[in-house]
Amino acid sequence: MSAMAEEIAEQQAEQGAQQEESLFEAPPIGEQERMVEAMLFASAEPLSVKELEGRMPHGCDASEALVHLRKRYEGRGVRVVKVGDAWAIRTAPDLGFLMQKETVEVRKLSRAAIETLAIIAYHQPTTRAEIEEIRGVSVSRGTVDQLLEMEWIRFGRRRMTPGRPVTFVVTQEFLDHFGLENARDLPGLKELRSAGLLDNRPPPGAMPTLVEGDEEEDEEIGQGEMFED
Amino acid sequence: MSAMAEEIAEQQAEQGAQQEESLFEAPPIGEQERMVEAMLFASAEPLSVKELEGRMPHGCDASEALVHLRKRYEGRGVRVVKVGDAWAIRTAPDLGFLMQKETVEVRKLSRAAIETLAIIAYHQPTTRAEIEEIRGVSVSRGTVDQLLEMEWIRFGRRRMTPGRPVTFVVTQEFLDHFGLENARDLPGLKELRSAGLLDNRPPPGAMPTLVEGDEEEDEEIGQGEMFED
Amino acid sequence: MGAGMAEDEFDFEEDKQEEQSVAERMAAEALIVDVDGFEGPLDLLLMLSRTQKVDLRKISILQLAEQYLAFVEKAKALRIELAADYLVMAAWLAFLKSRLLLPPDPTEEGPSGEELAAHLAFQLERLQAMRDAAAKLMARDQMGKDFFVRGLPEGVERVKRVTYTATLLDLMQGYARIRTKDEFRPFVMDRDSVYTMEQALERMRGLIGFAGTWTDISSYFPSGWENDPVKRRSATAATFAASLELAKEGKVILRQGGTFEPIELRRREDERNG
Repeated sequence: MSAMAEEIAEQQAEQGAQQEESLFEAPPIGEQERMVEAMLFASAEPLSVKELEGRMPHGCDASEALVHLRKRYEGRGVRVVKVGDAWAIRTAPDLGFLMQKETVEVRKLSRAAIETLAIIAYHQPTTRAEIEEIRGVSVSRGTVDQLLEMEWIRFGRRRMTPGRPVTFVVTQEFLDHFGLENARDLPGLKELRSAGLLDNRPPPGAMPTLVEGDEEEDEEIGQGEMFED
Repeated sequence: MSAMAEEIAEQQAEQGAQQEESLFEAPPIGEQERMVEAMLFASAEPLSVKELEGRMPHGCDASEALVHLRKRYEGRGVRVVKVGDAWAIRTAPDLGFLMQKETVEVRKLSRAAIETLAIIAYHQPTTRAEIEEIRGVSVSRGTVDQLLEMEWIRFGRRRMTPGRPVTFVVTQEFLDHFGLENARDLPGLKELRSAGLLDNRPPPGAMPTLVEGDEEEDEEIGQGEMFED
Repeated sequence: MGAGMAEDEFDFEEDKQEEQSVAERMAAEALIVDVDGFEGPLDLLLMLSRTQKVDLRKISILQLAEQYLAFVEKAKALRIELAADYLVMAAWLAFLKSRLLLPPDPTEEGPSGEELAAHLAFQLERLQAMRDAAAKLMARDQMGKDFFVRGLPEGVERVKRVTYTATLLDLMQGYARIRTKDEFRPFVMDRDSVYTMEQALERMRGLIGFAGTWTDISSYFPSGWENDPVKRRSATAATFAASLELAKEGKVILRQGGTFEPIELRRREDERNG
């Protein structure tokens, strides 16, 4: 055995002794990591290093265990996070969607929204004032917002008229949804008529009250009656 | 580029395409594992594969993800455990000493309640009459109520014998509480079965009815009413 | 269990069971004092069987019966009132004892003493087994004591998302509704494609005189209404209604070869004659 080999062997023996000694003093760091993991999991509140160490066997180093544990959970479904001066296990932010149960309710678009949308589609780019003129009622903010949110309409260029009003145009999403290549593909009035869509009469005596606000949005009865054939 | 290099490049491109395709179908299994991990961490109750998959993107395989996850947590401070047909994360039992703060005072069960619980677990589904036959005394209403309230037992199917008595079975909560994957994992179940001690052996002829009907009778009626269908 | 007794009822001086050792006597007394602690006669039998200090499978049921009967006798001597089920068991064990001791009576029906004894042994063994199982169960690691659930569970949040739909038809009808609003005139219909019964009647009254034989009613359609499906439908309805009206008036006779066959019309001859 060379002198060097001897020296190495000696060092190893020393290390072994140290390890044994520390084993006696405190559990190995891997074991401490397990402890911290279990405590953070089971605790209803974030735990500080002091609190962790208070529960662990004498001589444990919760900070070091936390460094290891934190690393272990990197990129996992849950993470070890610091909350103030305490520690907790939390869901990875990108997986928050799993903690939500989404229920989708499909509703028919209101009459006001449909009409507004139709006017925009047929007359684009068009302003709010024009829509109101055609519909004969004011367009509620909510209706436009809803269509914008659905991404069926968007803002077009401002009209170069006094007040420079914004215009609305339909979007690609709109065209996709309705299976149109272009808004120009929408059937014209004549075609609508020949398709029987204009072959209607107003409900008797309904003329003066036809012009109503957006309040009657939900009322589908009028429409149903009008297009009965 | 050599022919071979070309081939490799082609293969790689193909693999890339395949990966993209599967990415479109369902997230990679590592990602699914993270999702299952997050959901199990977030829930105090065991979650079934169906429940897990219900919250995951379409096409995910929670069972496979669970196999990986279970392995990952082997020997750690928390473990992935199976409870009936559901899964949960629980702290490792050897670390219980760290959780004095989390310890919940389990209601002290009477000897009668413990024996009744064991009889239901080992003989399930079993009727009140069978429990009484085994213990040789009437089962008090309170005992059954307590076990029902703790959600350790529940009603099973009615026995298709005269009187159609209700049966009792143990619950997922019971399995969870005692760290059992399955009622088949009950300690000593196999030995008891092979010794014939779980057989329902009717008494030969003139054995005395060990159970006095008297005051239990009206209770029986009450219960009957409760579970009339 | 209803053994109406109290410790002060004991009179230890009066204990005359001299043949028993002091230790045995103490044990038996403890047993009786404890009668409240027994969960019925089977539990008591199991307790007594332990004094035989053998495996439950090798237990002597005969000896056990005697032990039990001695216990009941002793309780009586001590004026301890035992619950009814203990006495029922005593009576049955006395019966079992006689069966086990006497040679079998071939005329007697029912199970033999051995069968009854075997079942009692089975019951005792089973009760003991369930007690052991219960102990093993309770010795397991338990949740909330040895292992723990997530301390900070996150509930699943229910999110309601509303999506709106509309069809192209909705859109076009919506537009049509607005655009035609201005064209509405009260009580005036757009009659481009509507042929009324009045129109049909007028036309047919003028024509039926010339039709001598059976004619399909469709031949009465006004010219140009046959090809456009919308117009044709209106013309059919109006002409049919007018034909019925004419038949009602007794001016024509209608006939149809079968369901969906052409409806034919002929002028009523007698009307011309009369």
